Amino acid sequence: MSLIEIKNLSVCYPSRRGVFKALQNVSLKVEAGEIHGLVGESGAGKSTIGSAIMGLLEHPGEISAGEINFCGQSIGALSDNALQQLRGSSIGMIFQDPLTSLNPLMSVGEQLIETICYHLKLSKSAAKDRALALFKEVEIPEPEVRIDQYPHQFSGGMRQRVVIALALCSEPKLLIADEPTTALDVSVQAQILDLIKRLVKKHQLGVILVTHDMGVIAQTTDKVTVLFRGKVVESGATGQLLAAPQHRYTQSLLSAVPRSDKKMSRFCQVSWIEGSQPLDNRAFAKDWQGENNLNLGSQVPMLEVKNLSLSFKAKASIFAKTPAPTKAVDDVSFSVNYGEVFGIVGESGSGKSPIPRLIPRLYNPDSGSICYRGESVVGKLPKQQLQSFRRRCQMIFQDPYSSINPRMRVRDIIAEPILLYGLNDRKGAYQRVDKLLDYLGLERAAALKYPHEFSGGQRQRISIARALATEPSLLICDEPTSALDVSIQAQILNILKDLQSELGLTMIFISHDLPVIRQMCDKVAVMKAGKIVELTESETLFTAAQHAYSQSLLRLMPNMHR
Amino acid sequence: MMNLKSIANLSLKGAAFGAALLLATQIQAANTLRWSSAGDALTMDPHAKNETPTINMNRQVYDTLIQRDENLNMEPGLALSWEPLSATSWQFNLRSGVTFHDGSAFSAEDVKFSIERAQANTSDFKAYVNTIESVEIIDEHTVVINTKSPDPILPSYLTFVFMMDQTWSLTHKVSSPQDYNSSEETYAVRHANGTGAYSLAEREPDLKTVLQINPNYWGPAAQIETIIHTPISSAPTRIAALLSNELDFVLDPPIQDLKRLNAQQSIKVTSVPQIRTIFLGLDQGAPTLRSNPDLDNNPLADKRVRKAMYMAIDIKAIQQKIMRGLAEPAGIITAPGVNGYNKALDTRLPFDRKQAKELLAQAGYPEGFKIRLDCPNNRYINDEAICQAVVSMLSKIDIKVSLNAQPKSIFFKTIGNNDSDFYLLGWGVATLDSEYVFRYLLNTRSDKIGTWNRANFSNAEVDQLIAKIQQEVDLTKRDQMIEKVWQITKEDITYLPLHHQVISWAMSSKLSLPIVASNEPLFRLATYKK
Amino acid sequence: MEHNNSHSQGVQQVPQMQKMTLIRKIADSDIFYSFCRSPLIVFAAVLCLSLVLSALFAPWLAPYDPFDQSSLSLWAANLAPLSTDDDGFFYLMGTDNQGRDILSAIMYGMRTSLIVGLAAVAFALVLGTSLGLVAAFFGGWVDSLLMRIADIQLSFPAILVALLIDGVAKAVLGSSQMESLAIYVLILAIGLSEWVQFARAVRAAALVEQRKEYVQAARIMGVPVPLIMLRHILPNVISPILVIATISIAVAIITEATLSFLGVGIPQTEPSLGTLIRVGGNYLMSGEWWITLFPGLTLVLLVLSFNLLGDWLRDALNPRLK
Amino acid sequence: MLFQGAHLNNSLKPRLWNIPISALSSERVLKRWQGSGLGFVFVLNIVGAIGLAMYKFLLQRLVQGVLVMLVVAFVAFAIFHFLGDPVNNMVGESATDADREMVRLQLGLDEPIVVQYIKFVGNILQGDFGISYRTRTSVIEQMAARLPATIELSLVSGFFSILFGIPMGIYCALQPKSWLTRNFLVGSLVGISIPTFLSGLLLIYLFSVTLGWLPSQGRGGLISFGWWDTSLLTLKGWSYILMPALTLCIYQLTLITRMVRAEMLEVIRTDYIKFARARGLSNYIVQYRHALKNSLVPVVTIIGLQLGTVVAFSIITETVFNWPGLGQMFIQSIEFVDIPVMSAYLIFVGAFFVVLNLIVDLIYALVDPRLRAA
Repeated sequence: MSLIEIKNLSVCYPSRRGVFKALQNVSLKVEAGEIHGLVGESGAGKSTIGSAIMGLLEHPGEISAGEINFCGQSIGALSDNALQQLRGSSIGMIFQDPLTSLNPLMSVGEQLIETICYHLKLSKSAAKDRALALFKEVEIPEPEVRIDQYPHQFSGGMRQRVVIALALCSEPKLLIADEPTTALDVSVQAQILDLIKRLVKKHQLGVILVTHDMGVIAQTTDKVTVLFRGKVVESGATGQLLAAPQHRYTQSLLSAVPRSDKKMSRFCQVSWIEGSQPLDNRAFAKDWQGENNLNLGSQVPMLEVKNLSLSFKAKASIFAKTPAPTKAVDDVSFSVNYGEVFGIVGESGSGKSPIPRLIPRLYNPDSGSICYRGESVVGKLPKQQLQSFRRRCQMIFQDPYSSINPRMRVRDIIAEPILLYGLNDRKGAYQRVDKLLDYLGLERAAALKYPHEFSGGQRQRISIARALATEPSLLICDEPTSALDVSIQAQILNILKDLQSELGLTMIFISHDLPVIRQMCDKVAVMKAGKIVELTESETLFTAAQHAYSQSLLRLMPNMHR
Repeated sequence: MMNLKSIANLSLKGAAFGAALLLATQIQAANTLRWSSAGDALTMDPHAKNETPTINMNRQVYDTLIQRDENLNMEPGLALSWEPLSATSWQFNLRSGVTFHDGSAFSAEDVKFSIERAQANTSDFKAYVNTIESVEIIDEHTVVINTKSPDPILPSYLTFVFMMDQTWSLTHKVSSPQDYNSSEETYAVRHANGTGAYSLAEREPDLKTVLQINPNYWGPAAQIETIIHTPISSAPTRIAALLSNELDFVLDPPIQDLKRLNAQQSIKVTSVPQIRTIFLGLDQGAPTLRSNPDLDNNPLADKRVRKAMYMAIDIKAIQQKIMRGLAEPAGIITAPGVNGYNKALDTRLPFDRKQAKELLAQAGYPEGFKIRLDCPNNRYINDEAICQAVVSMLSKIDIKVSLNAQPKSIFFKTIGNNDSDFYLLGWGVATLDSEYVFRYLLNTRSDKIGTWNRANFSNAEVDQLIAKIQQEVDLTKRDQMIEKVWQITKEDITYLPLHHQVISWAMSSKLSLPIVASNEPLFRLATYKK
Repeated sequence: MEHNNSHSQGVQQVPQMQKMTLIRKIADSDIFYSFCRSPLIVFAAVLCLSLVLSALFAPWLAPYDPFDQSSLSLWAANLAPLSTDDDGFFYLMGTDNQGRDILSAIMYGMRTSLIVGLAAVAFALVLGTSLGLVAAFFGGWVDSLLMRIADIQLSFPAILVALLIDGVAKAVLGSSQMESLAIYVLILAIGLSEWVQFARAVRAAALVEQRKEYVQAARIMGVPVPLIMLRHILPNVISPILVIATISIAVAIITEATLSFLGVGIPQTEPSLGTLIRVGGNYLMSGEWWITLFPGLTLVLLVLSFNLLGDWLRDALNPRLK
Repeated sequence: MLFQGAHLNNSLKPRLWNIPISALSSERVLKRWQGSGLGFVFVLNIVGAIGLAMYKFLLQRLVQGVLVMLVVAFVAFAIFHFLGDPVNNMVGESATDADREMVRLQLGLDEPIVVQYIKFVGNILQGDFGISYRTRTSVIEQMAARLPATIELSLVSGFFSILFGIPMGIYCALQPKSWLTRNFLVGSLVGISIPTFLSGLLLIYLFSVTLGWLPSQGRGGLISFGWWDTSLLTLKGWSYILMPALTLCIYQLTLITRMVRAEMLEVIRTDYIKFARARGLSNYIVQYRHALKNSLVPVVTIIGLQLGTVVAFSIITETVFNWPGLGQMFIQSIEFVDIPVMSAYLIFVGAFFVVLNLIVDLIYALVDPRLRAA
C-alpha cells in the first residue's frame, strides 16, 4: 500500500467565464521514505495538488473528480473534523516563504508548543521538551535560547527550519513541501534540501516536493512527475526521466534549462510551449544607428568603474546615534570592453543589485568613478552629456510585470524614449516601434494594446524593445529572466544573445543563476558583501575558480547535469 | 413622525419595564423651578450689560428703588415712597430693615453708591441716569436726587437701576461696573449680593444658574425655594425637555409649538401682548442706497415709495401664518400700555398691491429697484421668517430684496455702524412712555439723542416737540405733544410698522407664574398647585 | 490564466476593433459583472443617478421655483403633504413656513449640497493628489513636512477643521462679506479638511508604484520628474483616488449639512439640504414633520447611495479580493 | 505615530476612509509592519540597540508629541494674535491711541513674535488661556467645568462602539457569506449616512417626547468628586448619557466593525494563517488565537486614536442634546468669534490626541515582540 495515492484527480475553479481546470486526471503515488518531485512551469497546477491533499483549496476551487487515498483511506470521505486531525498529525506542509509563514506576534516556542499540545495532547512541559528535541533535529543551534525568540529574530534559512520543525511536530508520515527553497539563497537552499533528505531517511517520511527548479529535482528527488497545464505529461524515477525524457514537453523543458557544464552558442528553442517567433527581420541590424562596432580596437574600455562605493544610511533619529551605514557596494572596480558581455553574480545582499542602478545614475555613488568611453559620468553633468549617456545606456529589468507601465499602450511605452530624446517625430517614432516589434517577434497589432494583454515573456520582449528604441550601445540586464519560466527564459536569453551578436551590443548581465551566467557572459565578477571577490573570464570561473566563495557557490549550485 | 408615534405606541406595553427602569423624570422637590431660555445672562454685574436675559436674572437677585408689578404698574421697591420736591429734585424714603444676602443692612449710602456706579464710564445703564446731577443723603433712610433738568420719567428709569451693597462692592473691588468690552473678570461677574427674593447660589456661565430663596426678603415671602436656569439654545431640544417634564417653565417657546404644547394636559401656555412693536426701518436720509450702487438717488426718500412698500405688505398673512395669530397688526411703532398710545392712531393703511404698484410707478420706479434687507435671526419672534415673507411680498411689486439675516450680535453692529438701508427692528418701551420711542427713534440723530434713528429721519418740528416733552411736567400738555409727534410721523410713513409682538410662556400646568408684558418673569410670585 | 491569444487579429482592423471592444470590454469587465450581480448596488446607482439628475435638472423638473420670491404665497405656508392651496396648486411634500414647495426646495437644495460636495472633493482631490505625488516622489524633508502636516491635521476631525476655517474666515472677512462668500468658504473648509485622505492614499500608492521598475526605467531614461508623476504614476494610482473621491463626496455632503445645521454653513436664502433640515427642525416638535423629514430623508438617501457605491467600488477595485 | 515613518501611519490612522486605503495598498498587514514604521525599529535592532529599542521608541514619540503640541500651539497662537486683535479686546471702544499703545506694551506685543509665542506657550503651561470674550470668565475654568461631561460622553460612546463593534467585525470576517453579515455591512453604511444631528433629533422625538423614557437634554444624576462631576454612578445619570452616547457611537461602531473585519480578512489571507491551518490546528485556535489576536493589534491602536475623534465629533451631539461639554462651548465660541475659547479648544483637542497617541504607542510597544526586544 502506498503512503498516498492520487487517482484521476481533477480540480476546477468555476468562474463566470467558465470552469478553469487546474488539474485534470492527475494520478500519482508516493511511498514512505521517498521524495517525489512535482515539476512544471507556472500554471501547471503543481501547487494545487498539495492544497487538494490538505483539503485547503482556495475558494472557489473544488475537487471535481478522482480520489486521494492516504494510507489506504480516502481523504474525500473524511469529515472536516477528521481532515483537520489528519492535517498536521499525519500530513505536514511547508510553504515557499518562511518569512511570512510564522505568526509574528507569537514566539516560535509558543507556536510549536501550541501545535504539539493540540495534536499529541501532551502537557506543556512535555511539549516543550519535544519542541526542543525538534529544534535539535532541524539543527537549530542553541535551541533553549532560540525557542523563546520571535520569528523576526531568525534569518530566512533558520525560519524555514522552524517551519519544518512545526510541520514535523506530530510526526507526520507525509510532508508536502511547496517550493520550500525558492525564496532562499543557493547556499541556504542546499542546507535545507540536505535537511529534508536526512529527515526522510531517519523517519521514513514520504515527501512531495513541489518545485520549478530542475536542479533541485535532479539532486533531491527519487521520483518525479512532470505537469503541464494541469495534466501529468510524464512520471518516473528521477534519474531515468532526466536522462531520457519521453514526452516532447519534457524534452524541450529539459533542453531549455541552462547548462552549467558547458557553454553553448544558443539555447534550444522550446517551440512546443508557446508560439514564439525568433528574431525574424535580420535587416534590422543594417538599420541600426548604434555606434558599437566603432572603437573596437580602442585601448579605452567602454565602461570603466573604479573604487565604486555606496552605502545605505539608516533613517536618522533624534536619539539613536545614527547607525553605521551598511555598505552595499564596497570599493568595486571593473571594466567592460566593447562588445563584451560582463556578468555579475552573487547571492542576495551581495551588492549586485545596486550596481546596475548606479551606472545609469539612478543612485549617486558615495565615492568612486564611472567612465563611459573615457569620460566620467559621475557627479554633476551638463544636461546634454547626461542625456546622451542615458540614451546610450539602457536597462532591462527583472520583473516583466512591473517594469512596463500598465496604463500605457505598448506603442507609447516603446516610443517614449525616442520622443524624449527627440530622436524622431511622433510618426517616425511609431514607425520605429513597428520595426522593433517586428524584430522582437511581436505582432504590429500589439502596439495598440495594453501590457496586461501579454504574457510574461512577451512583456519582457516589450521591455527589450523599449531598451533598444534609443539604439543604445550599453545594455544593462538586471536578472532579466529570473521571474520567468525556464522555457521563456531560454527565448529571452536567445534574443539577448542575438542582439549581442547582431548589433554588437555591450552588456552587463546581472544574475544569481550561475548556469545562466556561464551561458551568457564573457567575463564574470563574483560578489559577496558588496565586494568583488573574484573577477575572471567566465570559462575560467567555471573550470578553475580561485576564491573559496566562488568554489562553494559552484559546489552548492543545484545541477541537473551532474 | 406619525410612524414613529405608532411604533412608539406598539412598543409601549412591551417596554413598560424598561420605562420603569429608565424613568428619567425623577420627581423633583416640589419647591424647585427648573426653567430654560435660549440664552444665558451675560454677567451678574447688575450695571454692566443692559440686555434682557441679563436683566431678567439680575432682577431676581437685586432690587430697585421703584419696581413694577406683574401688570407693569409701578410699586414701591426699596423706596417706600417718592415725591418731587421741585422740577429737578426728588425725595425717596427708603424701606428700613432691609438686608442684603450677606446680612448687611441696606441704607442711603448704598443708594448713592449704586446710582453713581450706574453712572460710571463702564456702566451700560448710563442713559437711564444721565439726567441725575447728584444724590444727597438726608438720613439713613432718605435720599434726594437732583436732576440737571426737569425729568418727568425719572421714576420709570429707576426701575432699572439695581441697588448694590457699597461695603461688599468695595471689599471685592467692584466699585465700578465690569468693563464688558475688556478682558477682565471681576468678582461681580459670577457673584451677587442683592436684596432680592432670591440669592445667587451657583453660577456656571452658559451651563447653569441656581438661585436660592432669600429667607430675609423684605416683601411677601416667595413660595419656591430653588430656581434652576439652564440655557438651551436649540428650540426643539428646549421644547422636548419641557414635554418630557425636565423643565417646568420655558420663557421663549417657539410659537409654532404652542398649539401642540397647549394640547398637552401637563402643560399650559399663557400669552400677553408685549410692550414691543416690530417694524421696518428705511433710511430716508442717505443720499444713495448702500446696497444698490446702480441708483443715483435714494428711492426711500420718496414718501410714495415708502407708502408703496407699506401697502405691499400683507400683514394678515404674516399674522396668521408666521405669527400663528400671536401678533397684533400695528399702525404705529408703539404698543398698547405705553403712555401716548392711541387706538385711533393704531390703524394700518390697507394692503393693496395694485395701488402699491401705481405709487411706485408715480415715484418713477415702475420696474422696482434692488435693495438689501438686514434682519436679525435670533432676536425677535420669528424675525427671520418675517423678513423672508417681506422679501417675498415686496418682490411682488418688483422690489427685489436680498435678505441678510444674522445673529443679533452682528446685526446690531451693522445697524449701529449705520450700514443699513432697510432693516427690521423691534422696539420695547422700558419706561412705558412714548418719549422713550421718540428720543431713540425719531429725534434727529446725534451722539446724545436719536441714537437708534437709523432711518435718518429728521424733522425740526418733531425735534422741538421731543425737547419739550422731555421737560414738560404738565401731563395733559405733554400727552398732546406726544400725540402730535405720532401724527406727524405716521403721516410721513417714517417707519413701516408690522405688528405688536405677543409673548407666550409655556409652563407645567401645576406652576402658576403670572405672565408679564415686559417678558421678565417674577419668580417671587410663582407657586405650585398642591 | 493565460488567454492572450484571442486578440491576435489583423492589423488593418485595429481602429474598428478598438471601438467594438470598448463597449464589449465594459460589458465584459469584472467591475461591470460584479455591479450587475448585486441588486443593492444597482439600486444605489439608480438612486444616486436619479437624485443627481433631479438636482441637475431641478429648474426643469421641479414643480415650482423656490427661489422665485414673487411666486411664493404666504397663505400657502405650512401645508401638509398632498395638499392643495387656495389657488389650486398641489404640493406633493407639503410646504414650509414661507409657502415654499418642499419637493422643489429639496431638488434645489440638493443642487447646492452637491455643488458644495463635488467642488470640495474636487478641490481636495487636486490638492491632495498633487501633494501626495510630490511627497512620494521627492521624499526626504518635503515628504516629512507634508506628512507631518497631514498627521497633525488628521488629529483634528474634518468637521472641526471645517469649523475652524469657517471661524477664521468669519474673523477675517467680517460677517456681511461672509454671507456672500459662504459657499466658497464652505468649499474651501471642507476641501481643506479632506485633502489629507487623498494625499495619504496617493502617496502610499505612489510609493508602491515608484518602487516598480517601470518608474526606474523612466528615471534612467531621464524623463523629467513632473512627467513621470503625471504620465506614469498618476494613471496607476487612479483607483484609490476614485474610491476615496466617491466616499469623500458622501462625507463632504454630510459635513456641509452638519455645518449648515450648526448654522455656520449655507445661508437660508439659497438653502442646501442641511439648511432645510435646520430650519425645518424648528417645526419638528410642532407636528409639521414634513419640513424637516423629507429633506432629511433625501440627504440620507443621497449620502447612502454614494457610500454604497464607494464601498462597492473599493471591493471591486481591490485586486486582492478577486 | 505622529512624527515617524509615515508608512505606519498609513495603516493606523483613525479615519474611516483609511480602511479602503489600507485595503487597497498592496502590502499585507505583516509586510506593512515589517517594511514600514517598524522598519525604523529594525534598524535600531541592527545597530545593537536591542532592548533599549522600546524606550527609545517611546521617548522619541514623546518628543514628537511635544513637537506636535508646539505646532498646534502655534496655530492657536496665530489665531489668537492675528485674528483676535488682543488690543481691541482689552481696551474699551473709547480708548485713545495712547491707551492702546500702553496696552500693547503691557501685553508685550512690541516684542519679537518668537518671544510672544514662547510667552503664550508659557501661559498655556500654567493653565492660562485668557478670558472668554463672551462670558468674560476665565477660559480654563470654563473648560474645567465642561471637561468631565465631554470625557464621560466620549468614553461611554467609545465603550459602546467597542462592545458591539468588535464582535460584529469578527462575525463579518468569519461568516462573510451570512445574511447577517450583509445586514451588518449595509446597516453600518446606513448608520454613517444619517447625520448625527438628524439621528439625535429623531431619538429625542422617540424616546423623550413620545415615550418619555429618557431625558432629552443635559446631564443629570451627578455625583461630585472634587471638581469632577460624574454621571456614571447613578441610574439617572446613565439615563441622561444613553442617547447622546448612542448617537455618538454609531459612527465609531461602523468604523470599528469594518476595521476589525478588514484587518481580520487581511490576516486570514496571510501565509501564517494558512500554515496554521495546514498544521491542523482547530478553527477556534486559528481564528481566535492567531487571526483575531493579530488583527486586534492594529485595531486596538486605531480604537485608541478613534477616541480622539470622538471628542471632536461630540461637538454636534452636544449641541443637539444640550450636553454641557466642550464641544458645545466650541460651537458657541465659533458663533461669537470667541477667539480665546477657540484656540484653547484647539489646544485641548491636540493635547488629547497626543496623549492618546502616546498611550497607543505604549500598547503597541507592549504587544509587539519586535519592539519588546529582549
